[in-house]
Amino acid sequence: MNFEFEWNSIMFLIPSLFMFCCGVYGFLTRRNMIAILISLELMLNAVDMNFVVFNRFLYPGQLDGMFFTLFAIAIAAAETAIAIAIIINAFRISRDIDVKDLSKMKF
Amino acid sequence: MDYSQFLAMKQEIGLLVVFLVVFLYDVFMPRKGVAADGRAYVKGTSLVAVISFAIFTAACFLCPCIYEPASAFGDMYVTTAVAATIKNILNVGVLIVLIQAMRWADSDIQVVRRGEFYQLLLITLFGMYLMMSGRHFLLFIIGLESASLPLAAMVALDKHRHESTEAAIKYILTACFSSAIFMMGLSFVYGLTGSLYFVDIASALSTQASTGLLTIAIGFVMAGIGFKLSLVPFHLWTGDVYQGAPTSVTSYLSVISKGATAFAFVVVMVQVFGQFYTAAWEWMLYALIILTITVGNLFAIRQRNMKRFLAFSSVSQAGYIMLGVIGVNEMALAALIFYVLVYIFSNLAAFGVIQAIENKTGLVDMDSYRGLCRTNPRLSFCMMLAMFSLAGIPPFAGFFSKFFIFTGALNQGSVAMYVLVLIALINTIISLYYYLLVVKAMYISPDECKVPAFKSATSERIGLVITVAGVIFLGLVSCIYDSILALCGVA
Amino acid sequence: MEATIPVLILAMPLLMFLFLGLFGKFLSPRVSGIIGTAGMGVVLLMCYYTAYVYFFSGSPEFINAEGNRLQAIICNVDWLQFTDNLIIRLGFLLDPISAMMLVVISTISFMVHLYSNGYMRDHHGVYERGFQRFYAFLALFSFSMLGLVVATNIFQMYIFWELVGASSYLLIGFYFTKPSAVAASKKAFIVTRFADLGFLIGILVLSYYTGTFNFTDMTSVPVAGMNDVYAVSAETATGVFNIFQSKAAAGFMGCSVMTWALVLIFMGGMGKSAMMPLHIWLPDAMEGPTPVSALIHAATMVVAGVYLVARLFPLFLVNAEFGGYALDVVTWVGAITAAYAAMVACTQLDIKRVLAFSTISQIAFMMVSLGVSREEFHNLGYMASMFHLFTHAMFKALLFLGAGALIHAVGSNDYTDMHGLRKHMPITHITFLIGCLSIAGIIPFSGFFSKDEILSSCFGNSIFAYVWMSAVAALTAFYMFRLYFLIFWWKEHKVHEGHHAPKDQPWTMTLPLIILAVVATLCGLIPFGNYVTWDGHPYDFMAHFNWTIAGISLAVAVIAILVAARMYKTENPLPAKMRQAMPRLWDWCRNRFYFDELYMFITHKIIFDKICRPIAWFDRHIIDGTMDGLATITNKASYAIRGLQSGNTQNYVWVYLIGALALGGVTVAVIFLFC
Amino acid sequence: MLFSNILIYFVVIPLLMLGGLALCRNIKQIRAVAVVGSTILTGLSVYLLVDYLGLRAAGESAPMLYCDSWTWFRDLNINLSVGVDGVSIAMLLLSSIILFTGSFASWKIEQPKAFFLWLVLLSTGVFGFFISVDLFTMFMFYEVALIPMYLLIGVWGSGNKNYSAMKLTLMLMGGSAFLMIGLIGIYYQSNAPEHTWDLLKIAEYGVNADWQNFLFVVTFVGFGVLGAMFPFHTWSPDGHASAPTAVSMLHAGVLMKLGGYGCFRVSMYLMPEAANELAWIFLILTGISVVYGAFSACVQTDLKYINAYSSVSHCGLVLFAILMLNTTAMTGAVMQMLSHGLMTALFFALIGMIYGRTHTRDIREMGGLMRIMPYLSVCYVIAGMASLGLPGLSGFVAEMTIFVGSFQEADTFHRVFTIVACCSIVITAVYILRVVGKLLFGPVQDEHHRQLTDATWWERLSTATLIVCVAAIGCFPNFFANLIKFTFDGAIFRAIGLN
Repeated sequence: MNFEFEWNSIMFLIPSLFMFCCGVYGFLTRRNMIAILISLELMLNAVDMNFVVFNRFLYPGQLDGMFFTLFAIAIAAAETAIAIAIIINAFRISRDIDVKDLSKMKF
Repeated sequence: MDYSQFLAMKQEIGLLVVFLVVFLYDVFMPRKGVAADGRAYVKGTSLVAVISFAIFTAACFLCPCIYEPASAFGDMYVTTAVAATIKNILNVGVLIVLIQAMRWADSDIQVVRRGEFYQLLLITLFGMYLMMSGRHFLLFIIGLESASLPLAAMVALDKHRHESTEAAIKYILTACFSSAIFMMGLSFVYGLTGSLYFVDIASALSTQASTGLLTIAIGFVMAGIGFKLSLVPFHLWTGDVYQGAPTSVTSYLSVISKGATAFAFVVVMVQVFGQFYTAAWEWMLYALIILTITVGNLFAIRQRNMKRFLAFSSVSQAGYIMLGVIGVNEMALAALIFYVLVYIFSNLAAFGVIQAIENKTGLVDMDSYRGLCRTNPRLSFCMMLAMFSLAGIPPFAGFFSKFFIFTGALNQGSVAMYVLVLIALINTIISLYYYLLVVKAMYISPDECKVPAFKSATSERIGLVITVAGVIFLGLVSCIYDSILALCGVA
Repeated sequence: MEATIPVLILAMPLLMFLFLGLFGKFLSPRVSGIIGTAGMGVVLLMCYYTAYVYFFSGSPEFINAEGNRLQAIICNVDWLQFTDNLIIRLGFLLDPISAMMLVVISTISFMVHLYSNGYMRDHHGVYERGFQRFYAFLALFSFSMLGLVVATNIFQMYIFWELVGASSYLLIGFYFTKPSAVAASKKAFIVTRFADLGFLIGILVLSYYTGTFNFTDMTSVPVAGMNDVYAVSAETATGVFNIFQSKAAAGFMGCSVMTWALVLIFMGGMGKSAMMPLHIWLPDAMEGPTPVSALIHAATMVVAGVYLVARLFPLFLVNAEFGGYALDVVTWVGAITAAYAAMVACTQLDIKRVLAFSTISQIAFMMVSLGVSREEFHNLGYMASMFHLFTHAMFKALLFLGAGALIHAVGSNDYTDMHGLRKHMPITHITFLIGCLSIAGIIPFSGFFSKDEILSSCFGNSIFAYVWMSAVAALTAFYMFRLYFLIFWWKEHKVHEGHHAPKDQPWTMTLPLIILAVVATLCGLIPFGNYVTWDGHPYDFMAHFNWTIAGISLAVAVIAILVAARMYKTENPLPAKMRQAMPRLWDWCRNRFYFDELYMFITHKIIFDKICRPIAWFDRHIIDGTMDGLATITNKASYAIRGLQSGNTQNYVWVYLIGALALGGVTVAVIFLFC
Repeated sequence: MLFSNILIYFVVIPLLMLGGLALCRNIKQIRAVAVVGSTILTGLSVYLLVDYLGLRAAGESAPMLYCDSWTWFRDLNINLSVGVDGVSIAMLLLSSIILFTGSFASWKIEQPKAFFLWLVLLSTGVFGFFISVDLFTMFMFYEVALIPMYLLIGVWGSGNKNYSAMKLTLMLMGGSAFLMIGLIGIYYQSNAPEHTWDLLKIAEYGVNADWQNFLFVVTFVGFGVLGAMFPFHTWSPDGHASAPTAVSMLHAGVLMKLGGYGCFRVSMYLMPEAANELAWIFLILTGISVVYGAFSACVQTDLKYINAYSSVSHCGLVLFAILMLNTTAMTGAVMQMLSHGLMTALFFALIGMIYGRTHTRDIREMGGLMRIMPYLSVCYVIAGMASLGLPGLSGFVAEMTIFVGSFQEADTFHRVFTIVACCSIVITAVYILRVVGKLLFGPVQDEHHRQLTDATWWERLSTATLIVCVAAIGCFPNFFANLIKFTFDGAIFRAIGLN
């Protein structure tokens, strides 16, 4: 079976891919850890979008993608929560949330 | 909804019970103990955790019903005899980790937080259970995440230490990134097949030609799981996190998390991509194995911090474990399970010694181990056995596990596999080199030892005795491997 | 013949070696000397008995109805079985030459044992350190040499060949604190070892094609109706030749394989018998105690090469008959060596070295004699060679023991420290003179007869050989009498006056001299041809005696002696003038034609510096370096990729991302490109 | 029953010794355990030898006797199978004698308990290797024997010991990496009806012809590393130089024989066709080993280096002979193993004893030791004579058997290499006499050496035992040759028409 995107799905997939790439870009370039977390959210949301779009346009009869998305959102929230907690702890210790400064352990 | 299907998840439920016992005990017991900084804590949490988990472990071993294949939630959850065995094996490992961690958890700094340590640990174990038994990617993801997110908190448990926090941040950020990539891959798989059930994906894939997108998706999925296994190049967090995390957490991370993920990896690869498209993912894995073993070894050579050293050793060990996956046969699978079992014991023996010394003196440098055999001959003996076992020296268990995994891998009989095994074997020489470095530091260095002679705590001793016994007897007592192989043959 | 006595002949010296070697230090030197001598005396008697039985009993196992002497294997034990046919046996072969050698060895050995009782003490009668050890080694040597001559197969011979080499090594290096002695012993062993390599390869070739080690299978036919009794037969040797022809017709480098085998075996003989160019060890071997030189390096061991060729003589002969060069090689090597050694002997200062070169020259005579021996002259050369071996053993041992007495008395090897000793040491003087006359070939001393036979056989072969060898014989007479006059005449030495004046040595030393002098005088009269010929068929020498040749050689010898007398009897400037007349020749002779320097160059400059050192360097730096290099590369690689683990989370993620993309991407690319 | 088989005691006794040593409280007890244990082992191997010869004389014609098998890993078909033939018995005898003498040679070692523990563990591996006929078990014991080496050299060694110990261990492990892949390959590629590790069964059915060449090469290289085959020999000089006396003895005397034995027992025995086809490659390498080792030894100045290179040369001869693929040469190879084992052990024992007194191994700094320690010096001369192949001592018979056997291969290639190998007897003489001349003879170099004492009783016992053994082989070679020969005359080689 060839994987043919319908135009509609493409309309949504391109932004999601773009979002994902933006997220990756942000993740790789931003130095503030909060900003990195935001980029991460972008990536996860892009994934969510993908699932929803595939579900909606390709497999409209099921809800797998939708449910996955719901859980993914929850997971993303959990990730962020834990990450923020740790970042706060890091801030307490070193008064700094620049990711570049967290490179004491290397090689 | 038929709630009786929860009964299929006997081990998970048992684990939850243990969790609840620990949780409730820790929350509701009166705080009678007073820590050095004046904060109150509940006495006996460690003991409760260890004993309840020990009972659980023993029950799982003894109860025959858990080996029966069962499924729940419309086959999202499937358990088999093999999965039950793997879980039992992990339970044993966790039990040892818990015993070894008691001393640390009861220390003045940690005592007020130890409840969280046990709870988080049990939750991650629960996540791993789900990961291994999940036959639907949703359940798999939930398992994976609940196995990895609490770990970040555990890594950060030593919250006043900079390294601990740094490690936690590195871990959580890369873990999140990896899960994003993983889910991205999954979304493509979903888009291509229309299902997240393993079985359905496999059957859908078997009817369509391969596409670039699918290959990339498989790559992403592999990267996501490879992250947990710390396969190169997804391993970079490993060294830092192992080094920074509290040692008990590191030991947990290095054996349990790795063992569980390895099994999950087999399930995903074999069940989802196994029927079809073998060539692609096997070649990917082929490359990953070579990279993992080699790079892991190369990094391990130069490490002076014992935890970081073991981190890279565990990277390369992961490569060996993957040899059991690439073999794709029951013998290889049995070898993999056996390898994980032996690896748990060997690595925990090493971590047991490291913890004993760190708890006493705070030293984790290889240099401070110089001349250890003169001050602490027993500890150094345990360490040496662990190193020999990890290096695969007979008559210790590591030799057998390594031999069997190679035997399993070569079962396929292709030239490529011979080449792969040869590369792996040549790498064992490098690994032997760095394992011997530790032995050399302990036994051969003429220097005065920085670690004074001391008596380790009872819990540490128990842990070491168990692990050393395992290191010695797991291989020699053939029925262990035979029964694993028999199980895999059935499955 | 019963095997008891032959076995005892070998067992006695061996047991003595073990006894003296292990327990010698618990015995006093005197006792061990007596035990050693007495033991050797018993061996002597047994050897005489055996030889007597062999030659004179007339038993059918030793002599057949036609009067041909036979080869009898008295006993033979399997020692090491290689294949079904190739078996090393240790046995006792009795035939004319081995019986003769038993006599020679036991006689000289006994004399030396006796003599050493006196020699190995200082002037105050104090025994030298290691006296017991000395006797142990002598016993070991006697054992090995006896084993060598009675060998039933070529491998047994090789075994004892090596053993005599080792005992020679031990005895040369007896004074092991003296660096020169150590060096000499090492040199002797290594040079002969090198020759033995040829011998070994020769054995391998020979045994591979013939499928046997046994001498009797190669050179003799079994005598009908008798066990282990054989008669030498050219047919068997021809059979061997034919085997070679059929199995290895091609040959190698222009010579047939059989020739190669024989030449290689002869190479072993060249080493042991100090033929040029493998002679360099023998002069140095004089570092050993003089009795040892007499026993090993004059009378017995050094003739082993001659004995070896004689042992395999039928093969050599057949080879020569069919156009092989093996026997010619023997002749040429012998002839060149004889002349060379004689020339060198004329210029040496050290009396033992003169004797050593004389030994080389005389052994070369024997070689030449074997080499020129041909069927058409009734193989006179073979008989002559054996005869000369016999007489030479006696008179050369006599000369060496005499030299030993002189050295012991004077305390130096150098004749310049001697001069004019005839009055101080009359017994030594007379016996030495007898030795000199004998070697010079003056009638009626033994040397005359044997040398005359050699020259006769040379004459039979070619006039050139005859002239050449006669010239060498003249030189022999000259240098021996040069030595004699320089020691006993020339001028009176001042040092020799007073309390420490040299005098005749105790009876233990003079008695052997006298006995040997008597033997050396008389043994020429033995009708040797009746006893020892190549095929056992008696040969009446006197019937073929050529008076012309005898006369000429006698005349030549006398002239040479007169020349020597003129030059050296009294102090005169003639020798110096001669030296100045031929400076180049004199230098070369004096320096032994620079052979030692050549060997030094080859061993040190080429083998050590150009082979060993580079190999050792190669091993340490290239091979070992490669292994170390692998380790270094691993380490370097480890260092090189450490940047991957930069500690920066974002870098980790970068790597992760690239890895994940590459994993899929590369696979896609590969599939796209190749599938 | 496990314990009804005599062979199993070769492993059980060392294990009991390990237990006994662990309980020891003082040096006397340790020595007692070591001496009693190794004496029992020696006695056992002598008994086995006699009993074996009796059985053979009674007409037993099975390739291996005392065979027994106990299931270990059922599904992988791994058994604890034991069985011996003449070759293994010779090796067992050698090992036990060297363990016995080694115990005496380390009479005064520091930290005796740990030392003997490791030493006995090492010999457990050695004995286990020689009695096994199951590839897995064999390999396991093989590796058991290797690793104690690291600590024995590292802790008790001298000189550049860290480097040497590491190099030795890694190189040998490198060898065993090749070996492992070879053994697993044999397991899968044998023509036996089911996958098996059993040597005899694999030999009976043969190995898949397509795979033989590959498997032959890897196993031969794997064992060849331990057999010090050029160019994988460089662990040997450094390793031996740094090792303590008893370890050098055991290592050069026994462990290097594991290589030769393995080459024969696994590579040649199981894959004769490949051996026939590829022997030439290794013949070249081993031929180089023989002369190369000898030449290298000529210019060394460290006693142990000299001996190590000489071992390279002699062990090269072992492999060289094995590759000739005929009964005589292979018999010679085993005799050379015996001979080299004993005489090199003797050498190392003596070097250790001399070093213990003079504290130097540099021959330039010593001289005239014959006057100072006559007993040791005489023993050294005897060892040297054995090494350069003096008749009456073991070296001669072994080398001659090899040369005669090799010369039976009539083509030019074999001839040339045989002659090259023969040349080693001259070079050997050169370096042996060089050492003897410099070290023992000549004037005393260092006046301090004059105060040194000669051998003590345990040193005398140790060296005398070895000398007696060397002389026994040298004087009664046929006894040993017949013991060994049967294996090579055995049915397997004949069946494929190689013999």
